[in-house]
Amino acid sequence: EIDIYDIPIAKITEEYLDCLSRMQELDLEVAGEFLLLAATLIHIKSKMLIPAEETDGEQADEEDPRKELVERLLEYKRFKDAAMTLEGFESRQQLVYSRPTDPSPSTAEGPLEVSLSELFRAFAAIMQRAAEVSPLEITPEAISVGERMVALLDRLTLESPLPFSALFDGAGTRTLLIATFLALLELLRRGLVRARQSNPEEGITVYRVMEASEGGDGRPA
Amino acid sequence: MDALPDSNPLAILEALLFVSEAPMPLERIEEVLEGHSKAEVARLLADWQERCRQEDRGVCLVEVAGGYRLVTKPELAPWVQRLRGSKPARLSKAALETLAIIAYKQPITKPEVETIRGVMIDGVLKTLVERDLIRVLGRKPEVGRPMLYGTSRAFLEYFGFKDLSELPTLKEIEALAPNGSRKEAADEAVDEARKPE
Amino acid sequence: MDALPDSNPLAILEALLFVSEAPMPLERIEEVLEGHSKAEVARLLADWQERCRQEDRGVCLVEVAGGYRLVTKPELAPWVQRLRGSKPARLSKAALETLAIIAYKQPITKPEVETIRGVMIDGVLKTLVERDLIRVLGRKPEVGRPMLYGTSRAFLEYFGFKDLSELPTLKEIEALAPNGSRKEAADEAVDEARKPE
Repeated sequence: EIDIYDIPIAKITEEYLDCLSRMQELDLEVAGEFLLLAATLIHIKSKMLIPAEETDGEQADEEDPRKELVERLLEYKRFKDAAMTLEGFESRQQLVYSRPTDPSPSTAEGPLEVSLSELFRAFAAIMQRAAEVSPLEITPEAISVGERMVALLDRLTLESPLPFSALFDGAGTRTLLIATFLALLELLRRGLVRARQSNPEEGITVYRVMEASEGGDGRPA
Repeated sequence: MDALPDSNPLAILEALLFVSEAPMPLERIEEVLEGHSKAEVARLLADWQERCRQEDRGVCLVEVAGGYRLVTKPELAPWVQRLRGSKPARLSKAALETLAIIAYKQPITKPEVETIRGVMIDGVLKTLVERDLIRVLGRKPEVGRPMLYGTSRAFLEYFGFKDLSELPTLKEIEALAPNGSRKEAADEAVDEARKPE
Repeated sequence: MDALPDSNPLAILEALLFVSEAPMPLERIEEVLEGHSKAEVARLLADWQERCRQEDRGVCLVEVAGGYRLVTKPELAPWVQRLRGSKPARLSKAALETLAIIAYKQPITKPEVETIRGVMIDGVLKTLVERDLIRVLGRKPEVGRPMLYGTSRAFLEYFGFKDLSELPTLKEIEALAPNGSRKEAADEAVDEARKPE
């Protein structure tokens, strides 16, 4: 809690050293935050102590080093406030209890429900049990699906809608076809493009969803 | 689906909500109830909600994470806690801050969160993944292809949101924050500092 | 125990029965409810049982081995089954572990997975194939030509991966997975500290 426009260097240094000495007792994260802040403050102070070059009139354009810190601190404060708001929701929600879940996994036919972190945990458990498992090898991706996504989007921005088959024009190799298809799936998943088939006899058309348009069918005007 | 015997729809609704492990979307209720329009199901739910207000009822119907679920009434929490012998664990300040940043800036990578918080978040991230409050959304197409994180359905349930749009905006939060005047004060100070001497 | 605010005992009873994981013995209810004699609690339970008979209620209170519990009414079973039938299925621990091994070590044969897990996996493998999460990639050119398994496209779609390179690496999992050993955590911290700014 200090006025950043009048940085008391002695006080900060004192607290900095004090903080270092008490590191072990302190919550490390809190200490880390303080150290970072203190270091930044001292950095700013040192910048301000160096006389600015006397270039007539241009001084005003120069960024006040404190401004960046203010902005960073303000952004951080926004999320600190948001965290407090979440905490409020947490307290409210912790007053209500739902039915305990059945721990036995069901063998139901319904849609699968597994979270990625469950998969992580399963794998981490395995890795701990079987230390002899050799390190994994993951084949690097030869053709970037990301690149294909960008290409598809670019193309659909220029001409939309396009017949599904037209998206694969120029994709000569099998891997390129697959990458293009995966890219299309990903775009669909992210809601950036849509696919439509009015009846089973007709082909599928793919069109771009315009980010700006709301609720419309996304066709560019 | 086979035709099922006639039963009071309110009773069916209660049975369904009672056994459902996750919040039930309206569409799902409609599907299982069959023969009732969406509007009718909505009316049944409202009717149920009304009955739960009676003071001899211990549970109520809430809308959360895209569906409906039965929960105990908040004012009965002390009794439930006495039964359970404990209060539910709360998230740490660090976890809440990290979660807030992820919630508002998703999809976001670990280094990006760390830049805002000014500290490393490895431990916190573990906790959040372990509790399923965040999930991996993919990878950022940049050097190192870092993983992108976002909030999960469990996040909505944990905080009691119907969907992400129920998160108050940062603007609203700023307006509500007790020391919300800080920002203005800082802005003023910047202006002040800029004034020619 | 601390004194708790006044609430309708019937409401408290419902909340307790609702959250209880196992049948609640009369003594336990009496203990949590506090201030009510056993006879009074028995009367409350009878009262509750009476209310549940109303045809707009979907659950009823039954006395089973060891105590009281809420269950859905028997005549509503067809509806509950209909809900259950389309209820999201979760993978068992065995299935998850097998899936994780196949995802990371593909192409891999059944005996190889069994060596890692230390158990036979026939049943689990069948489930995963039925669920379309894994598929046969071919046969390993060795004695017996065992089938090689790998993950399917449905697997990628299910977890929202573009391709296998998006799967978190072993290192990333170790960093995220809880209860990683102390040593790994320490190594991680060192690695982080060494990173250039």
